[in-house]
Amino acid sequence: MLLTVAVFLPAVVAAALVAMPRLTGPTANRLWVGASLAELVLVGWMWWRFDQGSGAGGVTDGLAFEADVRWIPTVDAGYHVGVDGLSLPLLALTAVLFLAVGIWSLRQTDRPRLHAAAFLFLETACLGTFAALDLILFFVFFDLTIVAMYFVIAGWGHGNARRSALKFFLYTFVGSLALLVGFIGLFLGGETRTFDMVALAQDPPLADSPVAGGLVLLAIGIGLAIKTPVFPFHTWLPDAHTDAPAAGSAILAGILLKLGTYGFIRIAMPILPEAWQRWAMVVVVVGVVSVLWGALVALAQTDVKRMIAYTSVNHMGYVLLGLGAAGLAADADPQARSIAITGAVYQMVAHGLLTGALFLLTGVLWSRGRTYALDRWGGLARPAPVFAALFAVSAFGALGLPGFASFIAEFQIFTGALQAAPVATVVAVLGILITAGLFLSAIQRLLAGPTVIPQDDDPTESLQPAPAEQRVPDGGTTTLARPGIAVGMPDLRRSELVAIAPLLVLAVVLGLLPRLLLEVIEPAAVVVAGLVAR
Amino acid sequence: MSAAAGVLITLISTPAAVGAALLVGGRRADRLASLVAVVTAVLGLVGATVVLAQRPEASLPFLGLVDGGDLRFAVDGLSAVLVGLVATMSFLVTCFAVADLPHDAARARFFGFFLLFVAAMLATVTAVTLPALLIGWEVMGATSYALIGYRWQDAGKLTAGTRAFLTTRAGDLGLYVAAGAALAGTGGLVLADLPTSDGGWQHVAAAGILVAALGKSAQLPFSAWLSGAMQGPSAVSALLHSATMVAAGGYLLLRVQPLLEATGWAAAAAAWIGALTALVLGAIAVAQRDLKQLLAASTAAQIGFVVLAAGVGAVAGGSAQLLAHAAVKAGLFVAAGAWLTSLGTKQLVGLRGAARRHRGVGAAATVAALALGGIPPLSLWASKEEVLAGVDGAALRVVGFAASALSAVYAARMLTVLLAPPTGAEPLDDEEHGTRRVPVAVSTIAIVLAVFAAGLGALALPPVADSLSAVLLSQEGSAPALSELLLGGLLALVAFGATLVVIRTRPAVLPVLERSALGSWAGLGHLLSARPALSLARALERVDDQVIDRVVMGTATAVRSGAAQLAGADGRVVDGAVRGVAGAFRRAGALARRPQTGLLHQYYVQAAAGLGVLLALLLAVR
Amino acid sequence: MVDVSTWSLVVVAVLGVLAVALGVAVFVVDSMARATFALLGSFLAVAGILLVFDLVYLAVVTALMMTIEMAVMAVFMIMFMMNPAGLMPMSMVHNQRGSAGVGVVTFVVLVIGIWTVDWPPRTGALPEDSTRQLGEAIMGSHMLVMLVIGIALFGTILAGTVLATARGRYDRFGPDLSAARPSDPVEGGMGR
Amino acid sequence: MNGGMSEGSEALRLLPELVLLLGAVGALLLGLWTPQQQQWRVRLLVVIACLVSAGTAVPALGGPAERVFDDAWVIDTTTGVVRLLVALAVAGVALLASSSLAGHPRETEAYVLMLLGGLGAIALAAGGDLLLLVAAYLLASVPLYALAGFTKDPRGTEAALKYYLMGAFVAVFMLLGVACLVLATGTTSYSGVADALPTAPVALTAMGVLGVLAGVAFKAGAVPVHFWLPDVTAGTTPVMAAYLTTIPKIGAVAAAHRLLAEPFATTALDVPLLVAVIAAASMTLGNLGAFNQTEVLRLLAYSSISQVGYLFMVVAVAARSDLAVPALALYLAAYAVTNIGVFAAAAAIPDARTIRDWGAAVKQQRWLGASLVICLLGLVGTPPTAVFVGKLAVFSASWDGGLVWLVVVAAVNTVASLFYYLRWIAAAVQTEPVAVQPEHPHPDGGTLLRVQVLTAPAAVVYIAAVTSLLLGVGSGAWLAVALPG
Amino acid sequence: MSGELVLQIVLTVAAGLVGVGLYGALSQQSIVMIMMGLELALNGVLLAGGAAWFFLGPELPDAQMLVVVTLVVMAVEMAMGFAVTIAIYRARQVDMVDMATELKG
Repeated sequence: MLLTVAVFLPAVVAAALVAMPRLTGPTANRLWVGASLAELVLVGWMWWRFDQGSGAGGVTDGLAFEADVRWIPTVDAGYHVGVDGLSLPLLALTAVLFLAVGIWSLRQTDRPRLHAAAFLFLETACLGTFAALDLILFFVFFDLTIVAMYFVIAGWGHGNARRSALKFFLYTFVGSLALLVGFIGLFLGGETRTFDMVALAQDPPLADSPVAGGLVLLAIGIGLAIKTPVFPFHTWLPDAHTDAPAAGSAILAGILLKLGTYGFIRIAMPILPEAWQRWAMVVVVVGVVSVLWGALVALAQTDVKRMIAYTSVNHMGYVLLGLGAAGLAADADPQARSIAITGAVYQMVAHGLLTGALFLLTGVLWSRGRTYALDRWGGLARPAPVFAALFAVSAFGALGLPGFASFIAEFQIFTGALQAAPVATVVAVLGILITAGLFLSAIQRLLAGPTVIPQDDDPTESLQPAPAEQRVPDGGTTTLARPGIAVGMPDLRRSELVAIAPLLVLAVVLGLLPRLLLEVIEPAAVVVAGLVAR
Repeated sequence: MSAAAGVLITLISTPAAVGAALLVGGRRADRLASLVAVVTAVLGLVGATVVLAQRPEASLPFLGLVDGGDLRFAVDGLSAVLVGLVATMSFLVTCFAVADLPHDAARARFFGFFLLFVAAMLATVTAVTLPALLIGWEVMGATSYALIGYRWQDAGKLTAGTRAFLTTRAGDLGLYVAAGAALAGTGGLVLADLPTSDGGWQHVAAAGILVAALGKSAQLPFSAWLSGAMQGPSAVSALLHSATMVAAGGYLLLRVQPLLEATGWAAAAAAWIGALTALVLGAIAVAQRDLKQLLAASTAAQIGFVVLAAGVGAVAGGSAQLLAHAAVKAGLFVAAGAWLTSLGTKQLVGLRGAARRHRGVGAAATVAALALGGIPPLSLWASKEEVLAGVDGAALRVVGFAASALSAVYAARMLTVLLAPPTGAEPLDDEEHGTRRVPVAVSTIAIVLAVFAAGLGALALPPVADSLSAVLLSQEGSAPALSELLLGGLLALVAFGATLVVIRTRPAVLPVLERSALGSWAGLGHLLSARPALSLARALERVDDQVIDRVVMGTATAVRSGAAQLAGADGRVVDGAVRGVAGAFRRAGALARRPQTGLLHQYYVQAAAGLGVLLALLLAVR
Repeated sequence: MVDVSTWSLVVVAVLGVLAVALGVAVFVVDSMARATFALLGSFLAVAGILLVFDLVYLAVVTALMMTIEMAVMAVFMIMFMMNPAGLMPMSMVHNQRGSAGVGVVTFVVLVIGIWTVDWPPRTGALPEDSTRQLGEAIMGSHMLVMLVIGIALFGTILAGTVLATARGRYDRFGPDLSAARPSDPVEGGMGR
Repeated sequence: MNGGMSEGSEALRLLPELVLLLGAVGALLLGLWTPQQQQWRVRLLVVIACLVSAGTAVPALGGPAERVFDDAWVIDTTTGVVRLLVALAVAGVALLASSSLAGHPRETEAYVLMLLGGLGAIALAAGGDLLLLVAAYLLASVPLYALAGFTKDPRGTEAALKYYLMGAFVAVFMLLGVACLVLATGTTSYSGVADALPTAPVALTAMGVLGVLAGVAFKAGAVPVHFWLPDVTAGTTPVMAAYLTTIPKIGAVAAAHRLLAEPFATTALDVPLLVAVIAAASMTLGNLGAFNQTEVLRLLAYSSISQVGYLFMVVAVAARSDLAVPALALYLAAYAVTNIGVFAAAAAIPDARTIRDWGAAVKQQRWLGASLVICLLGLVGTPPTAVFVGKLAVFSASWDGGLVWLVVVAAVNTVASLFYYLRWIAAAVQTEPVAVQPEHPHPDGGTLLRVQVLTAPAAVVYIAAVTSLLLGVGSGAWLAVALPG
Repeated sequence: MSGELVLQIVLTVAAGLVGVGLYGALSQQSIVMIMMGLELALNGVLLAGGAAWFFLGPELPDAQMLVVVTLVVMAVEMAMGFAVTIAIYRARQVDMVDMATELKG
């Protein structure tokens, strides 16, 4: 019941927002933040009550806050939700990130009421996906995230938003249909004919039909791979991000991508263990290719937001590497595979926090200069030191520096995966070098050197009259910015800071005190490692 | 956890916490920063003394599921030496930095990163498990980036930091792999278990660690980043080249020496790489015209001896070399920094007679330089001989001696310039505006370091060496015989003298050397260029945008143009957006609507034909 | 299979040829009135064949219904439009070749089926009175079919009225049906 | 006679139909004495009749399947569902019509015809005899011809003409098919046909099956006898289009389902494959045809062709999967609600012919736009709308019946359908003001955007959207009603 | 004389009627002529129904009922055809299907 309340609370508030046309914008925004806070409290309470590290890790038993109501009896689909070590971190991530985005949007002036409603609705969809223990329920929420995100991009995006939104919708919709087909395969393949994930994981369907199992896994895999996204299904991502509003991008990268990887670990691995083992090497290879491809293509970008979008491909590649390696049961001991899975789950959280922060920071750029082009910005550390500091911190977090959550994730993925897939892992490790390079070069181009701020070439969206000459003369040792320069690039506002900084603080806390999260994840990872080895 | 363990944790975490606090404080904390940093450094000294006496072991929970997943730190013999060294050097360099930094500098940022850097090094040298090691190791790299790029406003400074970080991180990848290999081979992540790991994993681990250490220590082929690292403030160079960062690689190899030995090949590889680095970078050092560049190259060369020591199993000698080199190099960098602040240049041309202008610093620098050249009875002479005593193969020994002689050569080269009487026409202030004075504090620090540089020669004297070995808990190494010591010293003196003679008689040699490839670091910088990666990246981006995206969107160019035509014909197409896929679909859609002619008799024919086809299907497929 | 007298065969064959020939004539003659009568002839020929099959009632019904229907059709054509007397050459066709193709193909397919199928033997004997059988079916086993058909006829009347008549009760008696006498363009319509 | 059961009690089994018939007759009579502007009374009567009929249909749900009137009429789950849906759908369309028909001189007749057509649809579904099927075909067609041409304007009459001629044409095939089956089996009752088909000549059976299926396919609007649908939908009024594309389809699909489950299940021919091909062709052609449409009604017409394709997926596996009946119940209900909803949206703004105009006109009507979006997303199959659950069930059923390829085809088609639905969604939610294109003057000559939003259709859109969501979330409840146990 | 042969002949006649009827329905432009074609085709069905009763199953009334239903269909469709024709004639003064092509695409 508590979980149900937690899942639907944002949607209820969203409905209320829609139903009250007279609400002023600031009130709506505050309502959003209030609802997100309440949500965070609820999830925090669940975390508090969650029995950490007990014998039952979840997935097949020992699920907390479980609720199971029959929904469509003939196909045995139900409203079955619950929390375990896999879902709890992601639920918490969702609550945190939506709160941050809510704070970020406090100054939203473009149809704030609907804006808040769309995001709150999206929050329910995300929470629901993570909480779902029924394939159909999972799919329902999964699909709703697409719808909600479509409206967010189409309604509040910029640039060619409609086109990107359409591309996003179509692409991910294809994925969700493949997913649906796969789910039906699971339903029909099982002895008992049910959509219940727990039951299916206890008694995996299609165990003795490798071809059917492989095809079903293919369908599910494609569906999730598009959402994740991994190479070569990733091309919707940069477009969607480029034209999405900052808040939407933060959610898209921070939460929505996790739906895909979460699906792998929650559905594909426990329910199709035999097929997963058989095709684990393919998963590993896809993961490694995504790692390198994402990193290299990101390196070549000239647009900050696209660059960050591509690093998401890279980071999700690590997740896939870990999960794939966890399926190579013959080549590695359970311990290593558990560590790989733990790392993969940790990576989801870490990436959510850091990429969320990065996208919000690019939102700062957009709000100041209406462009993401790397060559139109420079030396921002002078006019906007706080921005620069946060950007640098996020970048170092994203490149996997120890002390940040991402290090915990990547370290575990690599160490866990090496035994099972040595060559692939060694190749994938290169990814962290390339990401390091690209983030450092971004820092260098954006923050250091002479200060450059985009000229206002769109008179309708004029910010402030820019000083005629904005470049600082090259060279020299001057540390003083020219006085007029800060006009075009005001530093972070309070609401922006309050939105972004907590994410980074969390990323650091989770990087230094990983037990907080690992206590929850590890038992579940052990269970999944055991299940997939069946 | 025992009290001593608590001290150990505090020792590592205090500078980290204080550093982080300073960073968060930003410019508001600038005023306090110096004081806080010095106090922290003093506390570090105290803490180091405690842990040296107690040798505690401490553990913090970190990763689960596996032995060694925790953050475990311990102080054994080897790390005790390093902890003492790091604490001392960081204290001295902190003091130097306080005196040397300009008044309006962003001190909080400087000392923040500086303290983080020190904390990372302390973590590195006391780490017992791989996660702990990797954390210290990588944070050190990142903070070195921030310190080198401390003056980010200047073009190129941050680039140098980036280069340093990327190069060392390229090496660090080895450590990640090694961690995986450790898990696979030993089922745990404890560093000391590595030699017992099974199968090929041992080799993987050794290779990974070797690469990581070479990268950090700027050994071949990773040396070039060290050149760029000179962009950082002098204090940074002083610390980075003495007790930290560069030393970390050598330290790590000494630490895992049993593993290297167990694999067979790794020890030999380390020995050879160390020796060759000493030789090549020594030659490069000779050819430099910039004092700091010279010192940088010499650092890599001197650490080469440490790596050599790790390769041949001379742990005691290697440790002694680390200690001695730290003192020598810190002293020299303090001197170089002082001159830079005072005279505004670090070019050798401009520094002519610098030792005479500021006598305190000059004296200290002279002593340190002599030590660097391996002139007996100063410190590096002794430690180098101890390392070389452990060398077995003749070829390796020859290379070692040659490298050793080269160090005398560059020391002589340096001293001829520094000690020459100033002409008054030296080009000064080519880098910054000199103050023309050296604070007393700086001179004092330089002199203290010079005393260490001279005194640590005692390390090589048999009784001291024995006790050092005891400290290190290792077997008595092959301590050099007295004859060897003397022979080595003689070689150094000869080389030193010969250099003086050559420079005096044929000064034209120097410009030739400077213009040679050696002057520009023998092209090592190109070795690890990012250019191929970048061009690959661009190519992939094109593939991504033009192939994958289009393939996925289901159209080739032809379809696109067809769609565009259709879209042109039909101006009301709401979404030119979906032109990609839409193109194909639109054509199919137009095709699908073609039967809908509006003419009934055509409907009739089509319906009849359709039914006929279905009938045929029904009869054909049974 | 039943045996049939040769006499019957001859009658069937002659009437059959006649039916088809008249059917063809429908689309060949150049007057609608003639076409109508050709069609009627075809129907009558079929009714004749039904007579041979002992389906007296159905034959009579067919003949009568079709006669009436064709008469209506003729009236209809005269009322409205259409070149009833063949005064002008009538060629209102399109896509003749395709249509002929469809017709021929259909015919051929059907004939192939007819002559290749292995026809089953007759089950049961002829009832004494086929009309009685039909009547019992209509009132008994197939009553529901007839009921539905009845409703369909009701619907047809209504639908036909809606489509074909331009004036409804509100035209005749006013919007609130208050007029005592209908206002028809031509006097004499029925009251309510 | 059916052992022991008297005619009277058998007639009582048909109470829902009787109520509808009485409603029709009563409404006609009432109309005769009702002033022109008071015809809402008739509407009320019709709606009440529908609701009563639906109410009386409920008790019969879930009972064992039984056959009355000498097996000519089957009362089982399918019949029950169709009774319920048709009655409610007719009521819905009557409500929908109240704005545009109010005060029309033939308003009464329209409602009566709607009732009769609904009766025909139920008869199609419940028929257990080929001849009853033909009779039901007549009953389900004839009133609709009049409804299609109800406005008697040029477009409407053309629609009626095409509808009628197509219907008459297909009726020939249908009767031909019945004749073939009679020749092959000697009987017309489903059970008799089922008994005789295994030994019947294959060629005759094939002709017969095809002919009969052509008839129901015509009523459903499936390929290859779908040609009437776009033209009729575009020619008639949105209200009538809603009726024509919803009510007969419910009956026809159920009839096809019964045909495949009962008489045609025993033949050696691969009838399921035939239906699967029809389904695949329908959904593909429907989606492609809708792709470039800018006219609201035409787009919806093609969309309804594609929806029939999905519905025929269940028909194909009617005899092969236990999931077929629930799937049919779910999808039919979902389709009826959603389809009426989208047509109601078109009816709400009668002046807006194109998507673009519609989007521009709905600017001031956020709720209408939002409800339409829900309905359209429903047609796409986005959860948690009803069609999603229906689609899920349909996909499961056809996979279960061995037609995996058809599931894949359907999935691909669903994606393709997204294009045109999204275009309308985009138009409905777009925020920037749209300049009315001068090159598209309204056919009436005046400038467009004399925006008038009719209340009754708008209300129907809201109801449909809410119902769609409720039915999606509460599909279990609906199934519990439709198939208890 | 074998009944089977007679049956086949009769059915061939019916097939001929259907074929000719279809030709007419497809080739004629006038609505009324199209209706005639369809009637002719149904005429064939009528014949086939009678033959089916006589040669295959005189025991059951089903085939007779088929003839009755066919007759009803003919009548109903004729009636509706006239109604539709009147309606479109009123609306547009045409009676040719080729002139009713406003709706297409």
